[in-house]
Amino acid sequence: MNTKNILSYGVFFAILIILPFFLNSDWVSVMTTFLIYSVVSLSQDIVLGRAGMFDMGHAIFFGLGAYSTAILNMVYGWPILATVPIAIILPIIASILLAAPIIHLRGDYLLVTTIGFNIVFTQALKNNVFGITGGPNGIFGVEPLKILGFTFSSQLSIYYLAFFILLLTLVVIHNLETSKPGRALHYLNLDSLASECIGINTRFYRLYAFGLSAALAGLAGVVFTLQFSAVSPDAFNFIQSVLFFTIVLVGGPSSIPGVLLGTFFMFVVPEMFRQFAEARYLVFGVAMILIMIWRPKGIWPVKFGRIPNYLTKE
Amino acid sequence: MALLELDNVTKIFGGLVAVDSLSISIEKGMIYGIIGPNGAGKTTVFNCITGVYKPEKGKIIFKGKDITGLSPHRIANMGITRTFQTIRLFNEMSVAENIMSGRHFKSRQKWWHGIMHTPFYYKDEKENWLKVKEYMDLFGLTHLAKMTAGSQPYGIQRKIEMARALATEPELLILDEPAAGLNDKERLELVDTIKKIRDMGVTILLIEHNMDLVMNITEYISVLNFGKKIAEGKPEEIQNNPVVIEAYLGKEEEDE
Amino acid sequence: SGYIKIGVQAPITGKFASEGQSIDKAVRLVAKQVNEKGGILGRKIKVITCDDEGKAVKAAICARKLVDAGVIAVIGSYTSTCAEAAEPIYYRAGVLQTSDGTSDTLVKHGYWTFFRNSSPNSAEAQFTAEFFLKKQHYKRIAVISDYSTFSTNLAQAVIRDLKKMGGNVVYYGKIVSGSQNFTPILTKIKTYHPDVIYFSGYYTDGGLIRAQMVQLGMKADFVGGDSNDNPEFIKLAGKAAVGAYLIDVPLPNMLPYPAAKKFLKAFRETYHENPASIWTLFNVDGLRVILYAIQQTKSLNTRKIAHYLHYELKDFPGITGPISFAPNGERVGSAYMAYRIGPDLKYHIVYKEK
Amino acid sequence: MNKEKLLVVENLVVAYGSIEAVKGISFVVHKGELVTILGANGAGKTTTMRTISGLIKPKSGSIRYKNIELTSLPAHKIVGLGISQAPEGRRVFGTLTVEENLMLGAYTKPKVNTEILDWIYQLFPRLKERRTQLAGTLSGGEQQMLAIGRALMSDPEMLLLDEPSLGLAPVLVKMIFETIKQIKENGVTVLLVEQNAKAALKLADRGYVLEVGKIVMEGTSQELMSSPKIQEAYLGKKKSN
Amino acid sequence: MEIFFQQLVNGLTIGSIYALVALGYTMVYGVLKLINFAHGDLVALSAYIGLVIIMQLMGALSPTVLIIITFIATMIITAIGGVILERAAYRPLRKAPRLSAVVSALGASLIIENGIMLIWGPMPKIFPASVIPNANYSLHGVYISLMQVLVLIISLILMVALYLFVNRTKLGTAMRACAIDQDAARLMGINVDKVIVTTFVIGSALGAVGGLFIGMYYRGIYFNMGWIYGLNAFVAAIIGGIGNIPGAMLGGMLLGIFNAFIAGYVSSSWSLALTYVLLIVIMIFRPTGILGERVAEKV
Ligand SMILES: Nc1ncnc2c1ncn2[C@@H]1O[C@H](COP(=O)(O)OP(=O)(O)OP(=O)(O)O)[C@@H](O)[C@H]1O
Ligand SMILES: Nc1ncnc2c1ncn2[C@@H]1O[C@H](COP(=O)(O)OP(=O)(O)OP(=O)(O)O)[C@@H](O)[C@H]1O
Ligand SMILES: [Mg+2]
Ligand SMILES: [Mg+2]
Repeated sequence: MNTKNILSYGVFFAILIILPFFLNSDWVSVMTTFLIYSVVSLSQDIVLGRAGMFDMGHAIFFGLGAYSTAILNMVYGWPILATVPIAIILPIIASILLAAPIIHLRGDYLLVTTIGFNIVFTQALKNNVFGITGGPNGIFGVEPLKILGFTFSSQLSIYYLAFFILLLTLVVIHNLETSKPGRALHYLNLDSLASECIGINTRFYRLYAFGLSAALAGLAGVVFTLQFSAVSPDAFNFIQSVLFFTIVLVGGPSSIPGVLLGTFFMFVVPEMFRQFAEARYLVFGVAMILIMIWRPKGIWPVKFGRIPNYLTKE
Repeated sequence: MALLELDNVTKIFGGLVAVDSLSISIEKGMIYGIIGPNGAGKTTVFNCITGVYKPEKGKIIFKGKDITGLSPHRIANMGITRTFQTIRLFNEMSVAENIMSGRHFKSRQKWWHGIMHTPFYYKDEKENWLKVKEYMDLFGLTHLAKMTAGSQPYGIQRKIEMARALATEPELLILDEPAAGLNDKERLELVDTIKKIRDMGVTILLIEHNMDLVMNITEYISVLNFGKKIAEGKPEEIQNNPVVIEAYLGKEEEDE
Repeated sequence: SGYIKIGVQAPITGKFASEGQSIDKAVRLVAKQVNEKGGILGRKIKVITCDDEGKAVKAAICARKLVDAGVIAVIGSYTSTCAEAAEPIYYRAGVLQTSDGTSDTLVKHGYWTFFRNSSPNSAEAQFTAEFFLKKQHYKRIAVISDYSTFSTNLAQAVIRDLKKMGGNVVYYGKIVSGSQNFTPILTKIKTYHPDVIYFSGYYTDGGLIRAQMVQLGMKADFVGGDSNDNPEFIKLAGKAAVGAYLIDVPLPNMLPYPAAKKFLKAFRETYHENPASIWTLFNVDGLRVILYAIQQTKSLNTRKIAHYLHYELKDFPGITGPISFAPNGERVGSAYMAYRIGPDLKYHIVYKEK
Repeated sequence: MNKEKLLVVENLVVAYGSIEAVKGISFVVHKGELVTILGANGAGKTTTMRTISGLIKPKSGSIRYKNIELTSLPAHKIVGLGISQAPEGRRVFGTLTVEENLMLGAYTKPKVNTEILDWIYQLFPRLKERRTQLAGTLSGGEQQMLAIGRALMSDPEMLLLDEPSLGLAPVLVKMIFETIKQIKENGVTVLLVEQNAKAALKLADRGYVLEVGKIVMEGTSQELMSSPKIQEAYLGKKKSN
Repeated sequence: MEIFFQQLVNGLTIGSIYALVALGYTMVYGVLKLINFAHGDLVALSAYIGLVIIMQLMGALSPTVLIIITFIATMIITAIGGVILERAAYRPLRKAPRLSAVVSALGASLIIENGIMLIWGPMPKIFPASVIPNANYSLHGVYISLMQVLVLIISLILMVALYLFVNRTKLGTAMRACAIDQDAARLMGINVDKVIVTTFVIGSALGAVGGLFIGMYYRGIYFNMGWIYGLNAFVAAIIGGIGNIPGAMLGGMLLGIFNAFIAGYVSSSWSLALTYVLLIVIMIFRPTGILGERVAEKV
């Protein structure tokens, strides 16, 4: 990262830290969800933007994380903190099991299959599988997180919790971006056969992308459950997956600032125009089209070629 | 023992026998040429060797190991890398990143380095980028390091592709029509480059339609037609082989 | 000093917008009436509305918002799902909540802050079972619900009560609301030879189910739960509507209580329209009873108010009938009726609770 | 000689975004002539060809064909005027059969001329053999034959060939050049872009040399072939020769 | 046994509607490689348009004439809608990355859906009972209505006609050429814009027929029903092999029948989920759908 980057991230974080003091609680809650959705979108971007797989079922992993925490807490009485590892591991396992048989599918075929998974997932939640998902209603009244005697029950504390998770996610994605696995995802995305032929195990890295993104989405799910003390199937249906999918494309695939902007545009901006009720979605549709025409590669497209300086110096 | 051995390899598409019981044997350190009319099955042979296609019959032995039907990345990791008849670069990425892709297997980073960076990561990362620099210097690409590969002219793209292949440090480098689309001057440069690579100890297997180049650098040639080998031998022998002239070279016209 | 703040959590936009807006209007009307008479305990009422769009997640956001705004009581929400999603948040903040949601689960959590202002599913289920077995003497009963909380809970309650009374439920299945093509499930139900199909979902699906039953040549009766009570049901079913039964509380204009007539008049004068449905009036009662309790206890302490409502309030004269609460916040008593749609496409009362 | 000017290109500038690939070139092709454009990789040859066919719109300059301005016409109308192109990289329709590809070549004609089809099958018997094979599975050389054959199906007055010998076996290269000669003798005007400068010049009446978007030399084939600069840069001959 | 045939009839009716809608997806996908997510909403819109026309003309015309006029007018108006959609939302993105057009399609879908809601309101609209032929036949206990017969026959005729058009006419071949390589198609003298517009016209008009069938057969129409029909039809197109016209027909019919038999013989609560399980299984074993061709990429 160069100094300009560090500076702009510094300003961004500073704004997020002081923001709640300038907002009413309504908006703190919106911004908390923004932070959570940013994490989910960044994780979606690993699969969609970086590895180039058209996953339109990402809400599954988000939902699995959220439901794991809610079920373990409400049905089995686990403290929230203890549910976190499960809420990360379960989505990873699910993502690998689901992705393994379909990972070779070409773009759009993968897209429908993942939509299919998502629909099966929400249907299963609604049918109250194993009698633990709470049916169409979901699960209400999940306890707050307690760490070392501190209880995350106020809106403000959950905001900072979400902020912390976003920071963590950004670190992970930065590390991914600048490492061998991260590059491998870009290679296999741009030309899978060429990647294979220079020795990249494309199957492994595709599953890797799914696993990593499911882990982050699952973690975001935990915070989501904490924010609302509730989970319900509709928060993880395929329309939500469409939202995350769109966020990445509108913002700019593989671009961290792009995805953050995308989340802001697709989630926070509509909240600003609430008073226009349903008409806002119409305007919003127009805006989506115009943005794509204006910036076909997203609002803030990715730039490749960030290579060490010693390569270009003689 | 030969470095690479094809033993009765057969590849069939639908009803079409694209490669028909082909056996060839390539010694370490040589530049081996495969020529033949269009559609003779040359690229298909390459695809079988590199694992892109799985042959219906026959065995492919590399350094004494049977590699038939292995997936392409495993074969690449054993030391066989190729270029493509139609260039396949990571167009949107920079020249340096393209070559870095060749370092994938040699880099010893593990999966968790994509999540967490350790001191080893920094060491490994630097080592590999410096390797990339070596290859860029070798092909005269250093000044283009940050440029987008896809916007480079054809000749440069061929070089990038070759640098990428070489960055995997292969024992066997397979080139599919490396001179296609190059003019005569660029072709002479290519000959030098290929010889340089051979001198680094890399065995080279190539397909080429340009006879000047083929006759100039290969040490041994197999000629394919309809998937079958119709002749093999040293370049001079091939040049005068009436079967090859008939099927492939065409009758020589009196040239100035 | 200052206002007494009352929250409205309702679907102002979305599928149930008309219901939500009607509730909001009614609450504001009551507040205006009270304020014109000088308010309560010397303070004026201020209404704060939050749109939950009928979505659970938005409901949770609304709940936090209203709590932060300092309301002492919330009217809402219209749907059981939204009411339930918001319940724990009001409970933790000690804010009173009164909702017309009919799902039985609403009173199962033991939250002292919650009061149901309508009749619960269980009452409707009880009535339905009696109607089926005592009046109609159905021998083979098929039940369909959709996936909503409300509908599944109602269907399950009906099945439970039927079984309790020795009824024979031969089939229970779910449909996806809005999917329009119900012939496959109906064809399957046909093989069970039921005398009746009971549907606990909404009229938009109920009307089509009735029409498709007739198209498939099914002779069984059709009985719809309260959400089928809508004029559009008849339009959707067309001629097939004739002979269908509906079970619901009375229509607003059928309410026999004087307070009801007075309120309906005021509503029409203010807004030049009728309340969207009886559910608006239930919520008005919820509000009135809370305001009454404030006055009686002379306190804004929600614990005191709740205690009063639970244990001291008896047969308050509501516009939807007398109101008392059980210790779990359940409204005591109900007023369900069964209607049959005649060849004139009008409702005819065929059975009433005594 | 006072031949009719068939195609006149004047001050043509073509840019991709902000990068000018062709920087103001002018040249003429007379009726019945075979003109070749030589140039290193990236010189702008393909760009020029695509602009003539209307696939790219130029930034400025004009292209007139029989005194009709082409730069304002859409690509499909240009084919109708009698200009057809076998593009670089073949661009055959992979999931259509060989024969369907050829039929599409005659799209602008109300009816397929079977004589032309027979002639093409005569030129390239391999295509006849593979008539029902999907074009995408043909070998490189076979696809090149198909691309040329397809371009000929519209019975063009002017044929644009962009590197037709690319990737072809020597015997086929000879054959393709032979065919080009035949096509020319049939009265078709040909504009040929080639890396194989020697072969191209042998065939051509005149030639232009393009370097980084500019024409740096022009003349008859003889003139160009004997120019030392051309010999060094394109024919791979050492200076000392 | 009659239950079996009854379910078959049930499945074929809804299946042919899916198929009609699926054709719109498949054709646009075939040519532009674009999943036109707004297609389902266009279908919903067509049902509303049809309703407006019927309400305007009802009583003034005999039922047969009324129905014919409604069909023709709705098809034309919807086709115009499709053309506008192409112009405004997709043409400017012709050269953009493929997924950008998908976002544009999702945006267009939002516009149409919410536009319908703003104009006609969120409550369902209902087709009048009097215009729809209400005859009902029973064959050995299998009930079939005149409307079902019409849906089946008209759908089949339209689909066969479309198949012949695409495979037997020059414009049809041009369509397939555009699907592969637009620049190369231009070099053949094909007016690519015209071909694409034609695709949208045909796809939207067929979708309009589907939309009218929904309205006339099921009577109630909703502003957001486009999603459900769109998704099902899209799945049908994929099952059949997207881009492939007989595939879309087959996929639609299969999906309808499968839905009916699952709801009838297995469990209605799981029928939606099982439909997608079927889709996933087909994708795993036939990655390009049942009739989708597997073209090996030549290296
Ligand atoms: N995936 C495939 N499916 C069907 N046929 C194929 C496939 N790949 C190649 N073929 C056929 O196999 C034959 C050999 O093709 P190949 O590409 O190996 O030829 P080649 O010798 O490399 O020719 P060229 O010099 O023109 O590149 C050709 O006839 C081709 O049509
Ligand atoms: N689509 C494009 N976008 C951006 N730049 C391009 C594009 N196509 C070509 N260029 C650039 O324009 C210049 C001219 O390219 P052109 O393809 O016309 O060259 P050429 O003479 O045909 O070369 P070759 O012999 O390699 O085919 C090159 O520098 C190339 O990189
Ligand atoms: Mg080849
Ligand atoms: Mg070129």
